Amino acid sequence: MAARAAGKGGKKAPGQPGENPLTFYPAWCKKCGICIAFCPKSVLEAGPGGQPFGARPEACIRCHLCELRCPDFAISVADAPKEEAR
Amino acid sequence: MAARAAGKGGKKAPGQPGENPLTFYPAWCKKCGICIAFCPKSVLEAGPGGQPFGARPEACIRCHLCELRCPDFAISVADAPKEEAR
Amino acid sequence: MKSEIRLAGSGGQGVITAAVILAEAAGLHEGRYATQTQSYGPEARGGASKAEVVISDQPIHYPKAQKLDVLLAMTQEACDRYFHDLKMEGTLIVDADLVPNLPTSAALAVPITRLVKEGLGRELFANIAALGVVAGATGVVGMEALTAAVLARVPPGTEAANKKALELGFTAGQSAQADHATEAELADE
Amino acid sequence: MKSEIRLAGSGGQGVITAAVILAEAAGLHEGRYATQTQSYGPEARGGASKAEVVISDQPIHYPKAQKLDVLLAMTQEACDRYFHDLKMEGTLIVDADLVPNLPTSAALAVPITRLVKEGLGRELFANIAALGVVAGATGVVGMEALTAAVLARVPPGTEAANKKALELGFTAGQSAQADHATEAELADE
Amino acid sequence: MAAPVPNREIIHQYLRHAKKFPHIWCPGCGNGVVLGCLLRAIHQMGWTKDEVMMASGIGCSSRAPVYVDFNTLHTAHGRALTFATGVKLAKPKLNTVVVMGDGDALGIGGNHFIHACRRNIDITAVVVNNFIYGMTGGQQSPTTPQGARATTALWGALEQPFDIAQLAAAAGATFVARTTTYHVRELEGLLVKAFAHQGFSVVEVIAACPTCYGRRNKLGDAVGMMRWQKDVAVSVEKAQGMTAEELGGKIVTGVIASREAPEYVTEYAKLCARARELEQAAARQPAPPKPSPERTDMAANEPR
Amino acid sequence: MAAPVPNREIIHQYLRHAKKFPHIWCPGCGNGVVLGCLLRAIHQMGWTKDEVMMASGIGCSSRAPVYVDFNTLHTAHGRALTFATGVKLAKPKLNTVVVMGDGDALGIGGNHFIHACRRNIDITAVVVNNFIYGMTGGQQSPTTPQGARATTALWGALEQPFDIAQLAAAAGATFVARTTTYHVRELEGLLVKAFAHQGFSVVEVIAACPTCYGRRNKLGDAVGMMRWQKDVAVSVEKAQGMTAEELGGKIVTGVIASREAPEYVTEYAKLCARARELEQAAARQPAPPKPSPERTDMAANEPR
Amino acid sequence: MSGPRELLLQGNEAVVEAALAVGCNFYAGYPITPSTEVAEGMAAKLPALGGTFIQMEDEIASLGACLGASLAGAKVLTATSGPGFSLKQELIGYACIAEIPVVIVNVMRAGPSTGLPTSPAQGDVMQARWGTHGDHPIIVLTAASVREAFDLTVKAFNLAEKYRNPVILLLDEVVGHMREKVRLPAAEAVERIERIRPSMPPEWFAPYEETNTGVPPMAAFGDGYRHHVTGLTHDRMGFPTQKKTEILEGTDRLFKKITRGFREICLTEGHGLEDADAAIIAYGSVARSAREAMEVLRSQGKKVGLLKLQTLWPFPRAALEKFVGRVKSVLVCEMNRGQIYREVLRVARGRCEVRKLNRVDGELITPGEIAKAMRELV
Amino acid sequence: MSGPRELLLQGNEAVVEAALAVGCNFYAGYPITPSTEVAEGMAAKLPALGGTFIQMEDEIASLGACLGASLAGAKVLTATSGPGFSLKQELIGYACIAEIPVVIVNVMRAGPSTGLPTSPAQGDVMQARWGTHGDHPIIVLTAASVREAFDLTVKAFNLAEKYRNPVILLLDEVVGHMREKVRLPAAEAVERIERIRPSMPPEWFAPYEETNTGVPPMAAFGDGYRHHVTGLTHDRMGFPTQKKTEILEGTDRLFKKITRGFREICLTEGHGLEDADAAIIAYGSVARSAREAMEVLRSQGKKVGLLKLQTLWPFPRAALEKFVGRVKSVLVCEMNRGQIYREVLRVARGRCEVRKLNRVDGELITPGEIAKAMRELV
Ligand SMILES: Cc1ncc(C[n+]2csc(CCOP(=O)(O)OP(=O)(O)O)c2C)c(N)n1
Ligand SMILES: Cc1ncc(C[n+]2csc(CCOP(=O)(O)OP(=O)(O)O)c2C)c(N)n1
Ligand code: SF4
Ligand code: SF4
Ligand code: SF4
Ligand code: SF4
Ligand code: SF4
Ligand code: SF4
Ligand SMILES: [Mg+2]
Ligand SMILES: [Mg+2]
Repeated sequence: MAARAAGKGGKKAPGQPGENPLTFYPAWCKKCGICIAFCPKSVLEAGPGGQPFGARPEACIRCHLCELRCPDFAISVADAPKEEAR
Repeated sequence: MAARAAGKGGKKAPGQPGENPLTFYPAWCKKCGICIAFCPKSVLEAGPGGQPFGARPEACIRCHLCELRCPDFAISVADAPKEEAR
Repeated sequence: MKSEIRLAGSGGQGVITAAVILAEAAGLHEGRYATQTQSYGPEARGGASKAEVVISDQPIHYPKAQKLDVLLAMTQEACDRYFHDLKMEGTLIVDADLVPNLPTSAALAVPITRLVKEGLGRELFANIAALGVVAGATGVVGMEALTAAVLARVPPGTEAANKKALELGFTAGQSAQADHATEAELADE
Repeated sequence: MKSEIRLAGSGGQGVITAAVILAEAAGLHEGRYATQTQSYGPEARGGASKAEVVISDQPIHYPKAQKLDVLLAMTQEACDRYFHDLKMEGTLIVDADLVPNLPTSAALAVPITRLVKEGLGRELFANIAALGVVAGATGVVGMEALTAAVLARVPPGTEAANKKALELGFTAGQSAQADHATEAELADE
Repeated sequence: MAAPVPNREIIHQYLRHAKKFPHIWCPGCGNGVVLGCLLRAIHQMGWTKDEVMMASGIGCSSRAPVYVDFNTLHTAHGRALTFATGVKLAKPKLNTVVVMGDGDALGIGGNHFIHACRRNIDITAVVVNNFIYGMTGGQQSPTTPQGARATTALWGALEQPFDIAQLAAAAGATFVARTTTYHVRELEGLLVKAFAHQGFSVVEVIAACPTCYGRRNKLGDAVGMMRWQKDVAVSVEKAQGMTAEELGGKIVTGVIASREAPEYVTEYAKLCARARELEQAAARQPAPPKPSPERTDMAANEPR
Repeated sequence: MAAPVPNREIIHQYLRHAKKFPHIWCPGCGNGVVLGCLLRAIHQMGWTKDEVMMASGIGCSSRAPVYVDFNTLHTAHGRALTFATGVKLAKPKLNTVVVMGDGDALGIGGNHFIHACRRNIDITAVVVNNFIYGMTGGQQSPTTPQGARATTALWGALEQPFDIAQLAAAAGATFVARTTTYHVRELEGLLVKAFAHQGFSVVEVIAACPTCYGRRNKLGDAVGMMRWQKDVAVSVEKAQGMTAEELGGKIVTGVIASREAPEYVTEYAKLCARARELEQAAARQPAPPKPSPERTDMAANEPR
Repeated sequence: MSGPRELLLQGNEAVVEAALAVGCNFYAGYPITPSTEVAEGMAAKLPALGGTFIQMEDEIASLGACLGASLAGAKVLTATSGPGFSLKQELIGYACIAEIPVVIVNVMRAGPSTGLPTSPAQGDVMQARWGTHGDHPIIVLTAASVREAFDLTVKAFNLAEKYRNPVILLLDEVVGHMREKVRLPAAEAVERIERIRPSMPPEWFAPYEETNTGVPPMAAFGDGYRHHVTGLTHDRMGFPTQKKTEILEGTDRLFKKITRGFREICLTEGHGLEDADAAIIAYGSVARSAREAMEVLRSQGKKVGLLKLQTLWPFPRAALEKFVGRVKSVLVCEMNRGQIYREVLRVARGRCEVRKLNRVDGELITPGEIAKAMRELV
Repeated sequence: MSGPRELLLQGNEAVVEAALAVGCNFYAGYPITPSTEVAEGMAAKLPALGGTFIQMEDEIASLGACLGASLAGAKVLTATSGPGFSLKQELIGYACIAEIPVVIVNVMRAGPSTGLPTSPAQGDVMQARWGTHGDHPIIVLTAASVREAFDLTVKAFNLAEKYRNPVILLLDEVVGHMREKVRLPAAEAVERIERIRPSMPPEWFAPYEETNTGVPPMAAFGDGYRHHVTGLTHDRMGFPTQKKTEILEGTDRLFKKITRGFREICLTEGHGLEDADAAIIAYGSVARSAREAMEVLRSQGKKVGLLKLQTLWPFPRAALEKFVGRVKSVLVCEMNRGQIYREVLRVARGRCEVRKLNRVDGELITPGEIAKAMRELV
């Protein structure tokens, strides 16, 4: 419920190739900066109040590391659609 | 006190060469048989009620093992007098 | 005279430090009686934070604030939650930017955080500025005592900045009170 | 009828087992009431050991023996220590070899340990023989019940030896009692 | 490696998301990272939620169970493994995971920890090692490194810290692994291995407590602490070729110990079967004599 | 080797012989042997009786202090090391020796044991390991071998036993040794080494409990059990050349671990000196600001 | 274990027989004199019955394991004596707040501390009520005979399961160790109360909801009713709360559920109280001496009654109210320095003279001592 | 630390200041909210003073280390809260029987179990008296203000040393955490009582002999008076005994030494009791609310008095005796479900009406609540 609400507040990414694969749940994000600091492709940047956003979503390789390291379950990374996988 | 009393009850050995180097404190001895079983020279034997005594004191090499292994502080082995040492 | 003061905000805003300094100012530097308490809420770390100071010329028995003479609210939540504890004639002070919805027209809304940010370049001293506002607007404690108490507690090297923050607040508090008084007078007519 | 019996000796003599068997005999095999208690003395392992049995036709409240109907003492120490707890008309039974100093001429001195050693080659069953003596001398419990109780508890393979010990004791107990009765009669004259 | 389950799914499937979030942990706290990896690993195991029992003690890390939709048990400080032992024995089908802080597991709970290791009972213990007592505000823990500062060690800790993994192995744990919250994928993998292992498994996770440990010890904020984890980690394989000096200040990650040994619950079940057989055999024969009550003579010493 | 001090002297110099003897232990019990070796080793150290503090927990082995004319302290079950830590810190000049049973030290007292190891405080812990709870009449202990019987393990113990020496070393003890009561001379020598060592030292002594362990486990009486000790002992040196299989069922004796590391009491004294210096330095400067009370905000979580 | 059996049993052994008869299938413990026979009996008997016996590393761990097992659906027992009982105190509070059924037997020896490990005492009576921190509800029973040890063990389990509360059974060393001829009931004749399991669909399950008995149904872990258990003050869903209303609702219920059950929980046995001029109050083995003293006194024409307490906590005040206003005096006999005596004073409120007779030297009070003291009172 | 100082201090910090002022030189503890500031304060201050601070592995170890240090001659302190206090119970009994001075501070939070770790309560009052197994003597003090926390910490040390007994200081979370302007006395003005050391030659030393105060002199380990210390019941030489006479002699003395000191141990503060029609009894932070309520009521012409308890155990019965026979009613106000209330009932013996006012939701009782309840009683 809250998550869904959070999802609503987030910037949805449809998961299409080349599109922004990142969804943020700002209501849960605590602005720790981990996702930003360790993104191997420097995709993320801090917005106002430290809230991360995908500044260069096209560079995202969908490695999921930001998602896995986020302590607050506040990012979800969409995989490339099936047909594109590999 | 009790020890001394025990000593009195025991068979004193003057510590002279060849003489019986073993003193027993029967009041403390619990007749476990350890001293008898592990004497390297089979010096000891069980008397009535299991109380050990020096059956072959002349064979004693004053290794002290019976004394050290007695759980009840119930034997004392006299060393050979100084001049004899070594 | 007895004043019951509550300082409320969120975890990072330093309201507890502010409360301690306020109690030290009144208790140690003005020689009055002072107690300070705080409550540990169910909130997450970084969540709501509340501290109270009771200042009196007589020994203080019940140590907590009951009917508030002064409420300083640094967040909207704090304002909404505690406003009803204010006495009829009590003073509500809020950070104007952080508390957009005022429960009463009598509220003294001072842009405390913005003031220090603009005046000092950092939000860090907002709690000290808030103390200045309280002193300026209500006089529950004198500026001399407050300044001494602030300086005795802040880290070395930050004395000037803290003093500046305090003064910024004090001036803002005084004029807010004056404005309000004027308004009240006008209303009287 | 209520009998209070104390069995006392030293750690290895099995007086507690004997007491339990006695209580089982009276309680389970004769259908009377029985309680058995024992006390843990300050003594070293292998030191003094004491157990009590109360047998009655009525429910037993206070479970310990107070004034003894029967005292079995398997060491001199036990005899000396507990003799004064015996009722005037109570029976003192001692192991004749282990208790050289009798506190009363009324004592029944039976060489219990020697009996089993001679009769069975081992001291091991002295506690069972002692039970036999108690039964034979006092009749606080019947031989049938006692035999059944002994056989129900002893390790398999030792039944015959235990039974023999019991009987040796019983006979010795009977005749000791008879001798004493005779003596008493003579004294009467 | 397969793509990990996305948070979107994890949240809806496993979290008590409706009421309990955002969670209580500070910004950048390692506990959230560990929780995510735990859930992904459980997902990989294919366990249903009803089959999982997650227990904890008291501490920041021990708040984990409240957030997840399993059978969850928040016990007393240091005692999680004792409760978990009871749960597991009473209901062996429950996959039993225990989350503890370094203080909870090795401070007050150290004895239960080494005994669970020795007992080799099929439980997975996850020790979130942030080198500090987080929840009470930053006191020294049994893993605080020598010289590191805490509110009760203002001039630096004097004691040697426990090497949790080594201690677990010496106490008898049959699977022991360690990694950090930086190494999220390795962590997930090690958890899967630990879950799959029959016997007592320990996974030590080095995690950041920026609030109580990082700042005081100049390791920086959440980001700085995670960077530190990256820098000091050395894989078991690599460590084998390094000298003791080279390993100074490093943290060895990977599987530290792994061996097969009889598992307690299984062995106990066998014992029950044996006892029943013996009893049935005995029922066919005349009743054995009762144990001699004489034992109590012998045990007649006073102080116990 | 020099001739040992004869019992005659030991008795009069160290035993509370007038009232407390014969002691409470059963015939052939290993505790008496350990006590004798302890006294001889103390004698070798040249310590006066006033300089020795001997503490213990609860158990047969823990009765030792009552018999000896030192400062003696019979504490509660499992807690001896905690009391001893207090004694040592309050009076560092006291040579502090703690005698414990396997159950006392590693059962209920296991946590204090591993923490004392970690703390490396200058105390010698003598663990009399008879594989059983002797005083309470023969229940399983944390060192009861797998398969061995006890009144609470009628079909044999299921758990892995602790290897006390290994555990101590893994927990941080800086001197660890093991031998048996058969090896009386080695025992005395190891005790002397342990006493001389600066830091926490552990001497594990395999000892017979004929009453509660030997008989039930077919190791025979006192003599049989000592013979068994002789048979299963393998010196550390010899063990190095043996395979794991060859070592099965053996007991490795000798010095298991020995290293130098900062000792706690000494380090604490240094810390005091440092703190005083800093304070004096501070006194020369204006008073530093008080710590921010804000810390308490941060620690505002509930469960602690 | 089918028909009734006649046996010579120790009190401790009777606890074992009763536990098994009432369906206990989990024991975790740590040996300590004079309770060890309970552990040893369970160790010998549980495996063949498929139940679990485990010896834990200490008394704390023993209770922890019991609580875990109870949460997983087992019927659990642990036994200990003074020092171990002190160690268990923290987790007794956990069992109270999380409402976990568990029976804890404390075979009392003389304290404080190691004290006199093999001597009887009744020194842990107040501790059994107040030993853990914070207000908490507790049920404490005590037995005077081997048969009563059996019956009250059964009762303890039934109350624990019914009220979802720890129940403590205090034996004194005399009762724990004495052997007595006893007739045990047939298995079918043993009353067995099981905790109420939830019957609603899991989504509707509120593990700490108010019910008309005050006792919520209890789901076992793994049975599909996933829920949260904590030692923190919690709401009806089991989650931590700091809301004043939820705190009160939850903790009030803990006490009310016991209050509502007073009548069946508070067990006493009265003898000759109807026409008594003076009454003895006693429990445990001392009640045996008291009974004998009473009969002696009655045979001498003294109108003496006896109230034997089987429930110590909640204190069976109602039983006292029946006579404290009527008798001249009451003598409270205990093997401690006067613990229940304080309660009697409190309840009596000056309506009769209250005296005490105590023994604290590790010996059972004798009938003679009680009779002597009573003679001064009638 | 020389002249008097004026400070804004927390109750917990005042404990630290007082402990150091009275010469405490050893602290062993384990952190727990809301007591941790005591540990942290001692950790910060002891090293420079040459004293010992050590954080142990748990609360049991903390008390163990304190007892060892005390036996070696140190003046020792530990602090904890509910869960830790429960864990310490076993060793509190050890300290009682071995007569080891130690001060234990318990900053009370709401229980049972983990409960409400940051909320105030007074739920450990009965536990402080009865928490360990076996009859034992204990002294329990409680403070209502920061200054009183200071003074009663000093008192606690002095009583511990003088009577060779553990002394427990109960603070509630309000007093532990509140800051108050307080004037601390000059170091010289702080009374310091030290345990009596033996002065006889070592051969004559009997560590547990009877003396005219009942308190034997205490030798420190290592000072030449080699002796034996045990938790077993012991004779006057400190060696285990099972002789009835020695048992009684030893344990009776434990109680008598405290009884003889009643007058100086039992501290209370009376306000307006002389002419009171009704009295409030309260302690700790609740006494502050009570005082305020009393003044309000007095100002309204109601003759209300207040008895503030500073000593809870031994229960200061003498102070109550002075007015229970005279007032119409007494209201006992506590942040628990009525613990001292039971004692008041016991002491009152029906001589006046006894009512209770309790709050158990983690909030301090307010003056208004007390005033309202009292209005019904006067
Ligand atoms: C808190 C507590 N729990 C249990 C006991 C009972 N107890 C006394 S000694 C002992 C175990 C003794 O075993 P060990 O330490 O191996 O010593 P041993 O007698 O074998 O030398 C136990 C469980 C106790 N005294 N205190
Ligand atoms: C018996 C007891 N003692 C102490 C505490 C206080 N306490 C709560 S959490 C904690 C330590 C937490 O440290 P850790 O286990 O490392 O967890 P973290 O918070 O660091 O994740 C302590 C000491 C308690 N709740 N219970
Ligand atoms: S890692 Fe998570 S919590 Fe941290 S800033 Fe990124 S999204 Fe926010
Ligand atoms: S998925 Fe990988 S590349 Fe894409 S934003 Fe996250 S960390 Fe960067
Ligand atoms: S070893 Fe000692 S106790 Fe054993 S038989 Fe020999 S002398 Fe006696
Ligand atoms: S000293 Fe050696 S040789 Fe002599 S009797 Fe003793 S063991 Fe035998
Ligand atoms: S205090 Fe530390 S461990 Fe606790 S939530 Fe904050 S960062 Fe995490
Ligand atoms: S029971 Fe065992 S350890 Fe205890 S004294 Fe007897 S032989 Fe020694
Ligand atoms: Mg931690
Ligand atoms: Mg042992």
